[in-house]
Amino acid sequence: MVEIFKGGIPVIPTLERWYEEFKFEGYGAMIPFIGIVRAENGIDGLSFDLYLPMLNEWFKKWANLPDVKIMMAHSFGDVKVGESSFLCAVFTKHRKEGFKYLEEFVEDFKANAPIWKYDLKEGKRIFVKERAKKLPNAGILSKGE
Amino acid sequence: MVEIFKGGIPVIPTLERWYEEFKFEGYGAMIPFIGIVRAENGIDGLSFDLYLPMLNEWFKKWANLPDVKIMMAHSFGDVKVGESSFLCAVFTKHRKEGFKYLEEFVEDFKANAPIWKYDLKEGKRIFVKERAKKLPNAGILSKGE
Amino acid sequence: MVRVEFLGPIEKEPMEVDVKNLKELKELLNKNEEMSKWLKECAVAVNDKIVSSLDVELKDGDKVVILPPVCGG
Amino acid sequence: MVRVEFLGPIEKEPMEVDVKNLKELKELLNKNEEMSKWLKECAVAVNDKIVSSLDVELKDGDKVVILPPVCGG
Repeated sequence: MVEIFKGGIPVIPTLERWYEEFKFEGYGAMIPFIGIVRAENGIDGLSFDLYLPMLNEWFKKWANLPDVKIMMAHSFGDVKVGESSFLCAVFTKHRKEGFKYLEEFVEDFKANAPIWKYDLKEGKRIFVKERAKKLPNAGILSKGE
Repeated sequence: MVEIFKGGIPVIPTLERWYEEFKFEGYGAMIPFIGIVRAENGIDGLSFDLYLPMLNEWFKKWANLPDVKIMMAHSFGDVKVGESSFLCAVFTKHRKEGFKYLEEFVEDFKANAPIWKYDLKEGKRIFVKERAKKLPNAGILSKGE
Repeated sequence: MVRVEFLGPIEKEPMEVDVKNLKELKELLNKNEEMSKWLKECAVAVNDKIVSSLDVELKDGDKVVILPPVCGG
Repeated sequence: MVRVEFLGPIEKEPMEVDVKNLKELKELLNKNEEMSKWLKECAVAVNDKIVSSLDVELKDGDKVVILPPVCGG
């Protein structure tokens, strides 16, 4: 299951919990990824909606691989500049498969996880469509199709 | 400068310090790498020697890149199973260059950092030559050359 | 009745509609011009599985969700 | 005098030797058979820079380090 937090993720306690949970499990490499909200375009932060049933369904295929353990946390609601909205960690026996899994996982997450991001400006949420990626078979209910 | 610790690295406090230091610096991605000592071949742990003058010199070229911040810590002496001997973190604006830098940095570290690793068995250090990598121009003082 | 939910930035309340398949739902939703624009960009899931074809029958109690382009992280 | 240090797993104390260049140092170190085996695998740094050629003069106070194969992490 994806770990879900309202607002910014408690990054360090979460990493600590995962590290302690798996440090004796024979994984030689732990590679986390921490997404930090940057101050750009005059935003105060970002805000997120998630669709949890499909998010957990999407995550299942990553959670049950034989040679890697992947943990993930994500925020919903408002996340301020300097806070983190996305955290994951990949545990593998050796580093090389860790690099590979981390990149594949994060890219799949960006393309397919049912999450919507908004800029936060003066308390208002602004959806930036240009930044978002269409899901598979997008447009299937469109008139022109 | 590489941060050096006697024995296992305090992983979580070190990650916390780095995260707090750079979270407002405009980096959107923090990607750490945590090397964990695995129980294998009946070892109780690993042990390390470092040659600090050349380790810091090697690290300089990674510490002063314009578009990435790289932090690193390493142990010397004995590190038990479940503890960590190597920790680094790459901070970049976007994730893709973070993946690239992390992998390049860690591979360069493995091939060129002047560090020697020993298995620890019953309190004794055993050097495993097969696991080690020759440095550039190795063999230059050899008779046959 | 089939429940239709609009996710993320689509500002529209869930609907309960009487349709027998996705083709009928398509006709219905495209009557609204604003929605029609969204549908060009949106994926569609029936009972939380994304569909790749309009040849999907819908039965009482099914749930359809309309998923705009995503951007997590 | 030139100081020679043996790093990592080479179990040998540092030496102070009277040599004028790396070629002389090579002759000297290869007299010891155990050391000769190590030298096949080792890189060499003069004043903490790895050298790529034996054409290096050594002067009083220089430091040579012998670096066996590495394995950090």
